[in-house]
Amino acid sequence: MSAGPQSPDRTAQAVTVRIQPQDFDIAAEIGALTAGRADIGAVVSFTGLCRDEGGRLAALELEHYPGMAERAITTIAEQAVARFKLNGITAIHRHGAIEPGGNIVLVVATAPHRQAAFDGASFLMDYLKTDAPFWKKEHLKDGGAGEWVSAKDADDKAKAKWTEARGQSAQ
Amino acid sequence: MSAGPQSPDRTAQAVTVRIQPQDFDIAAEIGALTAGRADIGAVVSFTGLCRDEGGRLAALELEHYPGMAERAITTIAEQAVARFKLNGITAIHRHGAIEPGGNIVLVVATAPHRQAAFDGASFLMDYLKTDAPFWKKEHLKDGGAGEWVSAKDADDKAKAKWTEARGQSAQ
Amino acid sequence: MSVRLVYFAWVRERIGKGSEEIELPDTVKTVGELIAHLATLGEEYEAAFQVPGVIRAALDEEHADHDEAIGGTREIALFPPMTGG
Amino acid sequence: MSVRLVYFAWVRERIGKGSEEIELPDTVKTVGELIAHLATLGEEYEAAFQVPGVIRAALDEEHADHDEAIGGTREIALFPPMTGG
Repeated sequence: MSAGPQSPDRTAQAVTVRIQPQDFDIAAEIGALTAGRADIGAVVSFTGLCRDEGGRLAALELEHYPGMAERAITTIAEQAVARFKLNGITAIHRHGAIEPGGNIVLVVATAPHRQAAFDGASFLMDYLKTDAPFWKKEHLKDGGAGEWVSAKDADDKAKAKWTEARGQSAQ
Repeated sequence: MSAGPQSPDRTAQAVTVRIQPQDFDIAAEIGALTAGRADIGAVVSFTGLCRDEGGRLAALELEHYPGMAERAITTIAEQAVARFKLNGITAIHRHGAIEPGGNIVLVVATAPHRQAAFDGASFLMDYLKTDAPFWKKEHLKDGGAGEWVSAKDADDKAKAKWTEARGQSAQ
Repeated sequence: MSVRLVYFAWVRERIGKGSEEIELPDTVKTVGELIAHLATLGEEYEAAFQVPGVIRAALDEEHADHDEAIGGTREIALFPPMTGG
Repeated sequence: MSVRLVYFAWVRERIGKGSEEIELPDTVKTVGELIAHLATLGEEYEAAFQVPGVIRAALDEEHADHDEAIGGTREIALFPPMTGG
Protein backbone atom coordinates (compact mmCIF):
# COMPACT_ATOMS: atom_id res chain seq x y z
CA MET A 1 0.00 0.00 0.00
CA SER A 2 1.35 3.42 -0.92
CA ALA A 3 1.95 5.82 1.95
CA GLY A 4 -0.34 8.52 0.58
CA PRO A 5 -0.27 12.08 1.89
CA GLN A 6 -0.42 11.00 5.55
CA SER A 7 3.02 10.71 7.10
CA PRO A 8 3.45 7.68 9.39
CA ASP A 9 3.42 10.03 12.41
CA ARG A 10 0.13 11.64 11.48
CA THR A 11 -1.45 8.25 10.82
CA ALA A 12 -0.38 7.02 14.26
CA GLN A 13 -1.81 10.14 15.95
CA ALA A 14 -5.06 9.82 14.02
CA VAL A 15 -5.78 6.32 15.38
CA THR A 16 -7.25 5.56 18.82
CA VAL A 17 -8.05 1.95 19.77
CA ARG A 18 -9.30 0.76 23.15
CA ILE A 19 -10.38 -2.67 24.40
CA GLN A 20 -12.34 -2.32 27.63
CA PRO A 21 -15.15 -3.88 29.68
CA GLN A 22 -16.90 -0.58 30.42
CA ASP A 23 -19.37 1.23 28.16
CA PHE A 24 -18.31 4.12 25.91
CA ASP A 25 -19.63 7.65 25.33
CA ILE A 26 -20.26 8.25 21.63
CA ALA A 27 -20.55 12.04 21.93
CA ALA A 28 -17.27 12.24 23.86
CA GLU A 29 -15.45 10.12 21.27
CA ILE A 30 -16.80 12.25 18.39
CA GLY A 31 -15.80 15.36 20.34
CA ALA A 32 -12.26 14.05 20.88
CA LEU A 33 -11.82 13.63 17.10
CA THR A 34 -13.39 16.95 16.06
CA ALA A 35 -12.74 19.50 18.85
CA GLY A 36 -10.77 22.57 17.82
CA ARG A 37 -10.52 21.68 14.13
CA ALA A 38 -12.19 23.17 11.07
CA ASP A 39 -10.92 20.76 8.40
CA ILE A 40 -13.41 17.95 9.09
CA GLY A 41 -16.56 17.93 6.98
CA ALA A 42 -17.92 14.49 7.81
CA VAL A 43 -18.15 12.25 10.88
CA VAL A 44 -19.52 8.72 10.62
CA SER A 45 -20.08 6.65 13.75
CA PHE A 46 -20.99 2.99 13.86
CA THR A 47 -22.30 1.41 17.07
CA GLY A 48 -22.83 -2.34 17.31
CA LEU A 49 -25.37 -3.41 19.94
CA CYS A 50 -26.37 -6.70 21.52
CA ARG A 51 -29.73 -7.98 20.17
CA ASP A 52 -31.96 -10.28 22.22
CA GLU A 53 -32.70 -12.44 19.14
CA GLY A 54 -36.44 -12.36 19.57
CA GLY A 55 -36.27 -12.54 23.36
CA ARG A 56 -34.07 -15.66 23.41
CA LEU A 57 -30.86 -14.05 24.74
CA ALA A 58 -30.08 -12.95 28.29
CA ALA A 59 -26.58 -11.70 27.36
CA LEU A 60 -23.58 -12.13 25.09
CA GLU A 61 -20.24 -12.99 26.68
CA LEU A 62 -17.38 -11.41 24.72
CA GLU A 63 -14.05 -13.24 25.04
CA HIS A 64 -10.92 -11.70 23.55
CA TYR A 65 -7.20 -12.26 23.14
CA PRO A 66 -5.62 -9.41 25.12
CA GLY A 67 -2.77 -7.69 23.34
CA MET A 68 -3.57 -9.16 19.93
CA ALA A 69 -7.08 -7.64 19.97
CA GLU A 70 -5.70 -4.11 20.26
CA ARG A 71 -2.88 -4.85 17.81
CA ALA A 72 -5.20 -6.31 15.14
CA ILE A 73 -7.70 -3.45 15.30
CA THR A 74 -4.91 -0.84 15.26
CA THR A 75 -3.48 -2.41 12.09
CA ILE A 76 -6.90 -2.26 10.39
CA ALA A 77 -7.48 1.31 11.59
CA GLU A 78 -4.13 2.48 10.21
CA GLN A 79 -4.98 0.90 6.86
CA ALA A 80 -8.33 2.73 6.87
CA VAL A 81 -6.67 6.11 7.58
CA ALA A 82 -4.15 5.63 4.76
CA ARG A 83 -6.58 4.19 2.21
CA PHE A 84 -9.44 6.68 2.68
CA LYS A 85 -7.31 9.67 3.76
CA LEU A 86 -9.22 10.01 7.01
CA ASN A 87 -8.64 12.87 9.44
CA GLY A 88 -8.90 10.32 12.23
CA ILE A 89 -10.49 7.10 13.42
CA THR A 90 -11.42 5.71 16.83
CA ALA A 91 -12.38 2.12 17.59
CA ILE A 92 -13.54 0.83 20.98
CA HIS A 93 -14.46 -2.82 21.54
CA ARG A 94 -15.93 -4.04 24.80
CA HIS A 95 -15.40 -7.47 26.38
CA GLY A 96 -17.19 -9.33 29.15
CA ALA A 97 -20.96 -9.83 29.53
CA ILE A 98 -23.19 -7.47 27.55
CA GLU A 99 -26.97 -7.49 27.85
CA PRO A 100 -29.45 -6.91 25.02
CA GLY A 101 -29.58 -3.23 24.11
CA GLY A 102 -26.01 -2.73 25.37
CA ASN A 103 -23.15 -1.40 23.27
CA ILE A 104 -20.52 -3.83 21.94
CA VAL A 105 -18.35 -1.83 19.55
CA LEU A 106 -17.91 1.78 18.43
CA VAL A 107 -16.13 3.10 15.35
CA VAL A 108 -15.90 6.82 14.54
CA ALA A 109 -14.26 7.98 11.30
CA THR A 110 -13.69 11.62 10.31
CA ALA A 111 -12.79 13.00 6.87
CA PRO A 112 -13.14 16.16 4.80
CA HIS A 113 -15.99 14.58 2.75
CA ARG A 114 -18.73 12.08 3.46
CA GLN A 115 -17.82 9.13 1.22
CA ALA A 116 -14.39 8.70 2.84
CA ALA A 117 -15.91 8.81 6.34
CA PHE A 118 -18.58 6.21 5.41
CA ASP A 119 -16.01 3.98 3.70
CA GLY A 120 -13.51 4.26 6.56
CA ALA A 121 -16.02 3.20 9.22
CA SER A 122 -17.52 0.43 7.05
CA PHE A 123 -14.06 -0.95 6.05
CA LEU A 124 -12.93 -1.07 9.67
CA MET A 125 -16.07 -2.92 10.76
CA ASP A 126 -15.84 -5.46 7.92
CA TYR A 127 -12.21 -6.30 8.75
CA LEU A 128 -12.78 -6.22 12.50
CA LYS A 129 -15.57 -8.82 12.16
CA THR A 130 -13.26 -11.40 10.58
CA ASP A 131 -9.77 -10.42 11.83
CA ALA A 132 -10.07 -9.13 15.41
CA PRO A 133 -9.69 -11.89 18.04
CA PHE A 134 -13.07 -11.71 19.78
CA TRP A 135 -15.57 -14.51 20.29
CA LYS A 136 -19.21 -14.27 21.35
CA LYS A 137 -20.98 -16.83 23.52
CA GLU A 138 -24.73 -16.70 24.00
CA HIS A 139 -26.29 -16.83 27.48
CA LEU A 140 -29.93 -17.85 27.15
CA LYS A 141 -32.89 -16.40 29.04
CA ASP A 142 -34.14 -19.88 29.89
CA GLY A 143 -30.84 -20.53 31.69
CA GLY A 144 -29.59 -22.91 28.97
CA ALA A 145 -25.88 -23.27 28.34
CA GLY A 146 -25.85 -21.27 25.13
CA GLU A 147 -23.70 -21.68 22.05
CA TRP A 148 -20.64 -19.94 20.70
CA VAL A 149 -21.79 -17.70 17.87
CA SER A 150 -20.72 -19.09 14.48
CA ALA A 151 -18.73 -17.01 12.04
CA LYS A 152 -20.85 -15.90 9.08
CA ASP A 153 -20.04 -16.35 5.39
CA ALA A 154 -21.64 -12.92 4.91
CA ASP A 155 -18.84 -11.39 6.98
CA ASP A 156 -16.14 -12.99 4.81
CA LYS A 157 -17.94 -11.67 1.73
CA ALA A 158 -18.26 -8.20 3.24
CA LYS A 159 -14.51 -8.14 3.80
CA ALA A 160 -13.76 -9.51 0.32
CA LYS A 161 -15.55 -6.62 -1.40
CA TRP A 162 -12.79 -4.23 -0.25
CA THR A 163 -10.12 -6.22 -2.10
CA GLU A 164 -12.31 -6.59 -5.21
CA ALA A 165 -12.96 -2.85 -5.24
CA ARG A 166 -9.23 -2.26 -5.11
CA GLY A 167 -8.12 -4.96 -7.53
CA GLN A 168 -5.34 -5.95 -5.12
CA SER A 169 -4.94 -7.00 -1.51
CA ALA A 170 -5.85 -4.33 1.02
CA GLN A 171 -3.93 -6.14 3.76
CA MET B 1 -41.17 0.09 -4.68
CA SER B 2 -42.61 -2.88 -2.80
CA ALA B 3 -43.89 -2.17 0.67
CA GLY B 4 -41.68 -4.76 2.34
CA PRO B 5 -42.32 -5.97 5.86
CA GLN B 6 -42.78 -2.45 7.28
CA SER B 7 -46.41 -1.38 7.37
CA PRO B 8 -47.04 2.28 6.42
CA ASP B 9 -47.76 3.07 10.07
CA ARG B 10 -44.50 1.63 11.30
CA THR B 11 -42.57 3.47 8.57
CA ALA B 12 -44.14 6.76 9.57
CA GLN B 13 -43.29 6.18 13.24
CA ALA B 14 -39.74 5.20 12.35
CA VAL B 15 -39.00 8.54 10.67
CA THR B 16 -38.10 11.77 12.48
CA VAL B 17 -37.20 14.89 10.49
CA ARG B 18 -36.47 18.32 11.91
CA ILE B 19 -35.36 21.58 10.27
CA GLN B 20 -34.05 23.98 12.90
CA PRO B 21 -31.55 26.79 13.50
CA GLN B 22 -30.23 25.38 16.78
CA ASP B 23 -27.56 22.71 17.19
CA PHE B 24 -28.43 19.05 17.80
CA ASP B 25 -27.33 16.45 20.36
CA ILE B 26 -26.08 13.30 18.62
CA ALA B 27 -26.17 11.11 21.75
CA ALA B 28 -29.76 12.18 22.52
CA GLU B 29 -30.89 11.42 18.96
CA ILE B 30 -29.24 7.97 19.02
CA GLY B 31 -30.83 7.38 22.43
CA ALA B 32 -34.28 8.32 21.14
CA LEU B 33 -33.99 5.68 18.38
CA THR B 34 -32.55 2.88 20.54
CA ALA B 35 -33.92 3.32 24.10
CA GLY B 36 -35.92 0.39 25.44
CA ARG B 37 -35.43 -1.86 22.40
CA ALA B 38 -33.39 -5.02 21.95
CA ASP B 39 -33.95 -5.60 18.21
CA ILE B 40 -31.38 -3.08 16.95
CA GLY B 41 -27.91 -4.41 16.19
CA ALA B 42 -26.42 -1.44 14.34
CA VAL B 43 -26.56 2.35 14.59
CA VAL B 44 -24.87 4.54 11.98
CA SER B 45 -24.70 8.28 12.46
CA PHE B 46 -23.52 10.83 9.91
CA THR B 47 -22.71 14.37 10.94
CA GLY B 48 -21.90 17.01 8.34
CA LEU B 49 -19.80 19.94 9.62
CA CYS B 50 -18.84 23.36 8.28
CA ARG B 51 -15.20 23.41 7.07
CA ASP B 52 -13.19 26.65 6.98
CA GLU B 53 -11.74 25.75 3.54
CA GLY B 54 -8.15 26.33 4.55
CA GLY B 55 -8.99 29.34 6.75
CA ARG B 56 -10.90 31.19 4.02
CA LEU B 57 -14.43 30.89 5.49
CA ALA B 58 -15.93 32.81 8.41
CA ALA B 59 -19.28 31.01 8.15
CA LEU B 60 -21.78 29.32 5.88
CA GLU B 61 -25.27 30.79 5.61
CA LEU B 62 -27.84 28.05 5.08
CA GLU B 63 -31.02 29.17 3.29
CA HIS B 64 -33.94 26.76 2.96
CA TYR B 65 -37.48 26.47 1.61
CA PRO B 66 -39.61 26.03 4.74
CA GLY B 67 -42.22 23.32 4.41
CA MET B 68 -40.70 21.75 1.33
CA ALA B 69 -37.40 21.10 3.14
CA GLU B 70 -39.10 18.93 5.76
CA ARG B 71 -41.35 17.30 3.17
CA ALA B 72 -38.47 16.42 0.80
CA ILE B 73 -36.29 14.91 3.53
CA THR B 74 -39.24 12.97 4.99
CA THR B 75 -39.92 11.44 1.56
CA ILE B 76 -36.29 10.34 1.22
CA ALA B 77 -36.22 9.02 4.80
CA GLU B 78 -39.37 6.93 4.23
CA GLN B 79 -37.79 5.48 1.08
CA ALA B 80 -34.67 4.60 3.09
CA VAL B 81 -36.72 2.81 5.80
CA ALA B 82 -38.64 0.77 3.22
CA ARG B 83 -35.66 -0.04 0.98
CA PHE B 84 -33.17 -1.04 3.69
CA LYS B 85 -35.70 -2.32 6.25
CA LEU B 86 -34.44 0.09 8.87
CA ASN B 87 -35.69 0.06 12.46
CA GLY B 88 -35.70 3.84 12.30
CA ILE B 89 -34.08 6.95 10.87
CA THR B 90 -33.68 10.51 12.12
CA ALA B 91 -32.56 13.48 10.02
CA ILE B 92 -31.94 16.99 11.36
CA HIS B 93 -30.84 19.83 9.08
CA ARG B 94 -29.88 23.23 10.47
CA HIS B 95 -30.41 26.59 8.76
CA GLY B 96 -29.00 30.06 9.39
CA ALA B 97 -25.34 30.99 9.91
CA ILE B 98 -22.99 28.14 10.89
CA GLU B 99 -19.34 28.72 11.74
CA PRO B 100 -16.43 26.41 10.85
CA GLY B 101 -16.45 23.35 13.10
CA GLY B 102 -20.21 23.69 13.63
CA ASN B 103 -22.75 20.99 12.82
CA ILE B 104 -24.88 21.32 9.67
CA VAL B 105 -26.73 18.02 9.32
CA LEU B 106 -27.27 14.81 11.28
CA VAL B 107 -28.56 11.46 10.06
CA VAL B 108 -28.95 8.44 12.34
CA ALA B 109 -30.08 5.08 10.91
CA THR B 110 -30.78 1.95 12.96
CA ALA B 111 -31.15 -1.62 11.71
CA PRO B 112 -30.71 -5.21 12.87
CA HIS B 113 -27.43 -5.53 10.91
CA ARG B 114 -24.65 -3.14 9.92
CA GLN B 115 -24.90 -3.03 6.12
CA ALA B 116 -28.50 -1.80 6.19
CA ALA B 117 -27.66 0.92 8.73
CA PHE B 118 -24.65 2.10 6.67
CA ASP B 119 -26.67 2.02 3.44
CA GLY B 120 -29.67 3.81 4.97
CA ALA B 121 -27.60 6.73 6.27
CA SER B 122 -25.50 6.98 3.09
CA PHE B 123 -28.59 6.81 0.80
CA LEU B 124 -30.35 9.55 2.76
CA MET B 125 -27.31 11.84 2.60
CA ASP B 126 -26.81 11.27 -1.15
CA TYR B 127 -30.44 12.14 -1.93
CA LEU B 128 -30.58 14.99 0.57
CA LYS B 129 -27.57 16.64 -1.12
CA THR B 130 -29.33 16.90 -4.47
CA ASP B 131 -33.05 16.93 -3.58
CA ALA B 132 -33.50 18.85 -0.32
CA PRO B 133 -34.13 22.59 -0.84
CA PHE B 134 -31.15 24.08 0.98
CA TRP B 135 -28.55 26.49 -0.38
CA LYS B 136 -25.20 27.46 1.11
CA LYS B 137 -23.66 30.90 0.84
CA GLU B 138 -20.08 31.52 1.91
CA HIS B 139 -19.16 34.35 4.27
CA LEU B 140 -15.45 35.09 3.92
CA LYS B 141 -13.01 35.84 6.74
CA ASP B 142 -11.65 38.84 4.84
CA GLY B 143 -15.17 40.32 4.88
CA GLY B 144 -15.68 39.69 1.16
CA ALA B 145 -19.19 39.15 -0.16
CA GLY B 146 -18.82 35.40 -0.63
CA GLU B 147 -20.32 33.15 -3.27
CA TRP B 148 -23.21 30.74 -3.33
CA VAL B 149 -21.76 27.22 -3.18
CA SER B 150 -22.08 25.45 -6.54
CA ALA B 151 -23.75 22.08 -6.84
CA LYS B 152 -21.24 19.30 -7.46
CA ASP B 153 -21.32 16.70 -10.24
CA ALA B 154 -19.96 14.28 -7.64
CA ASP B 155 -23.22 14.63 -5.70
CA ASP B 156 -25.33 13.78 -8.75
CA LYS B 157 -23.12 10.73 -9.35
CA ALA B 158 -23.36 9.67 -5.70
CA LYS B 159 -27.15 9.74 -5.99
CA ALA B 160 -27.14 7.91 -9.32
CA LYS B 161 -25.33 4.88 -7.87
CA TRP B 162 -28.43 3.98 -5.83
CA THR B 163 -30.54 3.61 -8.98
CA GLU B 164 -27.79 1.65 -10.78
CA ALA B 165 -27.48 -0.70 -7.81
CA ARG B 166 -31.20 -1.38 -7.98
CA GLY B 167 -31.58 -1.58 -11.75
CA GLN B 168 -34.62 0.69 -11.50
CA SER B 169 -35.53 4.09 -10.14
CA ALA B 170 -35.36 4.40 -6.38
CA GLN B 171 -37.57 7.46 -6.42
CA MET C 1 -54.78 32.80 -13.26
CA SER C 2 -52.91 34.22 -10.27
CA VAL C 3 -50.04 32.23 -8.75
CA ARG C 4 -47.56 32.73 -5.92
CA LEU C 5 -43.89 32.60 -6.91
CA VAL C 6 -41.11 32.01 -4.38
CA TYR C 7 -37.41 32.44 -5.10
CA PHE C 8 -34.32 31.17 -3.28
CA ALA C 9 -30.55 31.77 -3.12
CA TRP C 10 -29.12 33.73 -6.07
CA VAL C 11 -32.41 33.65 -7.95
CA ARG C 12 -33.94 35.54 -5.00
CA GLU C 13 -30.96 37.91 -4.75
CA ARG C 14 -30.95 38.80 -8.45
CA ILE C 15 -34.71 39.42 -8.59
CA GLY C 16 -34.49 41.35 -5.33
CA LYS C 17 -37.42 39.70 -3.56
CA GLY C 18 -38.30 36.35 -2.03
CA SER C 19 -41.84 36.02 -3.27
CA GLU C 20 -44.59 37.69 -5.30
CA GLU C 21 -48.03 37.06 -6.76
CA ILE C 22 -48.25 37.26 -10.54
CA GLU C 23 -50.98 36.90 -13.13
CA LEU C 24 -50.08 34.07 -15.54
CA PRO C 25 -50.62 34.82 -19.26
CA ASP C 26 -52.78 32.17 -20.96
CA THR C 27 -49.78 31.19 -23.11
CA VAL C 28 -47.80 29.97 -20.08
CA LYS C 29 -48.65 26.31 -19.50
CA THR C 30 -45.38 24.74 -18.30
CA VAL C 31 -42.52 25.50 -15.90
CA GLY C 32 -40.21 26.19 -18.86
CA GLU C 33 -42.70 28.64 -20.39
CA LEU C 34 -43.02 30.40 -17.03
CA ILE C 35 -39.25 30.85 -16.77
CA ALA C 36 -39.11 32.22 -20.34
CA HIS C 37 -41.95 34.61 -19.52
CA LEU C 38 -40.33 35.85 -16.30
CA ALA C 39 -37.06 36.54 -18.15
CA THR C 40 -38.91 39.23 -20.17
CA LEU C 41 -40.11 41.17 -17.09
CA GLY C 42 -37.02 43.34 -16.63
CA GLU C 43 -33.29 43.42 -15.99
CA GLU C 44 -33.41 41.67 -12.60
CA TYR C 45 -35.46 38.78 -14.01
CA GLU C 46 -33.23 38.58 -17.08
CA ALA C 47 -30.21 38.26 -14.73
CA ALA C 48 -31.91 35.58 -12.66
CA PHE C 49 -33.05 33.48 -15.61
CA GLN C 50 -30.28 34.08 -18.17
CA VAL C 51 -29.36 30.36 -18.13
CA PRO C 52 -32.80 28.72 -17.91
CA GLY C 53 -31.35 25.19 -17.93
CA VAL C 54 -29.83 25.52 -14.45
CA ILE C 55 -33.08 26.68 -12.81
CA ARG C 56 -34.87 24.09 -10.68
CA ALA C 57 -38.56 24.31 -9.89
CA ALA C 58 -41.07 22.98 -7.39
CA LEU C 59 -44.86 22.99 -7.82
CA ASP C 60 -46.60 23.15 -4.44
CA GLU C 61 -43.38 21.90 -2.80
CA GLU C 62 -42.78 18.96 -5.18
CA HIS C 63 -39.82 18.90 -7.60
CA ALA C 64 -40.94 19.49 -11.21
CA ASP C 65 -39.20 19.29 -14.60
CA HIS C 66 -39.36 22.21 -17.06
CA ASP C 67 -41.88 20.42 -19.29
CA GLU C 68 -44.28 19.84 -16.41
CA ALA C 69 -47.71 21.53 -16.65
CA ILE C 70 -48.39 24.19 -14.03
CA GLY C 71 -52.09 23.32 -13.91
CA GLY C 72 -53.78 24.46 -10.71
CA THR C 73 -50.56 24.99 -8.75
CA ARG C 74 -50.84 27.56 -5.97
CA GLU C 75 -47.14 28.07 -5.25
CA ILE C 76 -44.26 27.76 -7.72
CA ALA C 77 -40.69 27.86 -6.41
CA LEU C 78 -37.70 28.69 -8.64
CA PHE C 79 -34.15 28.21 -7.40
CA PRO C 80 -30.59 27.10 -8.28
CA PRO C 81 -29.41 23.49 -7.84
CA MET C 82 -29.56 22.60 -4.16
CA THR C 83 -26.44 22.47 -1.99
CA GLY C 84 -27.61 21.25 1.41
CA GLY C 85 -26.16 18.49 3.56
CA MET D 1 11.82 -26.29 21.80
CA SER D 2 9.35 -25.06 24.43
CA VAL D 3 6.46 -22.86 23.35
CA ARG D 4 3.50 -21.23 25.07
CA LEU D 5 0.08 -22.19 23.68
CA VAL D 6 -3.05 -20.11 24.31
CA TYR D 7 -6.59 -21.23 23.49
CA PHE D 8 -9.82 -19.27 23.11
CA ALA D 9 -13.59 -19.83 22.96
CA TRP D 10 -14.65 -23.47 22.38
CA VAL D 11 -11.08 -24.58 21.74
CA ARG D 12 -10.26 -23.43 25.28
CA GLU D 13 -13.44 -24.99 26.70
CA ARG D 14 -12.87 -28.39 25.06
CA ILE D 15 -9.22 -28.59 26.12
CA GLY D 16 -10.19 -27.38 29.60
CA LYS D 17 -7.49 -24.72 29.97
CA GLY D 18 -6.62 -21.32 28.54
CA SER D 19 -2.88 -21.78 28.18
CA GLU D 20 0.01 -24.17 28.68
CA GLU D 21 3.70 -24.61 27.92
CA ILE D 22 4.55 -27.59 25.73
CA GLU D 23 7.70 -29.13 24.35
CA LEU D 24 7.50 -29.20 20.54
CA PRO D 25 8.63 -32.48 18.89
CA ASP D 26 11.31 -31.93 16.20
CA THR D 27 8.84 -33.16 13.57
CA VAL D 28 6.45 -30.21 14.19
CA LYS D 29 7.53 -27.35 11.92
CA THR D 30 4.24 -25.70 10.89
CA VAL D 31 0.94 -24.58 12.43
CA GLY D 32 -0.85 -27.47 10.70
CA GLU D 33 1.64 -30.01 12.05
CA LEU D 34 1.21 -28.55 15.56
CA ILE D 35 -2.58 -28.94 15.37
CA ALA D 36 -2.21 -32.57 14.16
CA HIS D 37 0.24 -33.25 17.00
CA LEU D 38 -2.03 -31.70 19.65
CA ALA D 39 -4.98 -33.82 18.43
CA THR D 40 -3.03 -36.94 19.58
CA LEU D 41 -2.59 -35.74 23.18
CA GLY D 42 -5.88 -37.06 24.55
CA GLU D 43 -9.66 -36.94 24.30
CA GLU D 44 -9.98 -33.21 25.12
CA TYR D 45 -7.48 -32.27 22.43
CA GLU D 46 -9.09 -34.64 19.95
CA ALA D 47 -12.44 -32.91 20.62
CA ALA D 48 -10.91 -29.46 20.16
CA PHE D 49 -9.09 -30.26 16.93
CA GLN D 50 -11.38 -32.84 15.29
CA VAL D 51 -11.97 -30.47 12.33
CA PRO D 52 -8.50 -28.96 11.85
CA GLY D 53 -9.59 -26.83 8.89
CA VAL D 54 -11.74 -24.52 11.04
CA ILE D 55 -8.96 -23.76 13.53
CA ARG D 56 -7.35 -20.30 13.20
CA ALA D 57 -3.89 -19.55 14.53
CA ALA D 58 -1.77 -16.58 15.53
CA LEU D 59 2.01 -16.61 15.97
CA ASP D 60 3.11 -14.01 18.50
CA GLU D 61 -0.23 -12.20 17.99
CA GLU D 62 -0.12 -12.17 14.17
CA HIS D 63 -2.59 -14.23 12.08
CA ALA D 64 -0.90 -17.28 10.49
CA ASP D 65 -1.99 -19.88 7.91
CA HIS D 66 -1.66 -23.61 8.64
CA ASP D 67 1.36 -23.97 6.35
CA GLU D 68 3.27 -21.20 8.12
CA ALA D 69 6.52 -22.20 9.88
CA ILE D 70 6.48 -21.86 13.65
CA GLY D 71 10.17 -20.88 13.73
CA GLY D 72 11.17 -19.03 16.89
CA THR D 73 7.62 -18.16 17.93
CA ARG D 74 7.16 -17.64 21.68
CA GLU D 75 3.35 -17.74 21.84
CA ILE D 76 1.01 -19.67 19.57
CA ALA D 77 -2.75 -19.00 19.80
CA LEU D 78 -5.35 -21.48 18.49
CA PHE D 79 -9.01 -20.52 18.24
CA PRO D 80 -12.24 -20.77 16.22
CA PRO D 81 -13.15 -18.22 13.53
CA MET D 82 -13.58 -14.81 15.16
CA THR D 83 -17.02 -13.34 15.85
CA GLY D 84 -16.35 -9.86 17.25
CA GLY D 85 -17.90 -6.57 16.26
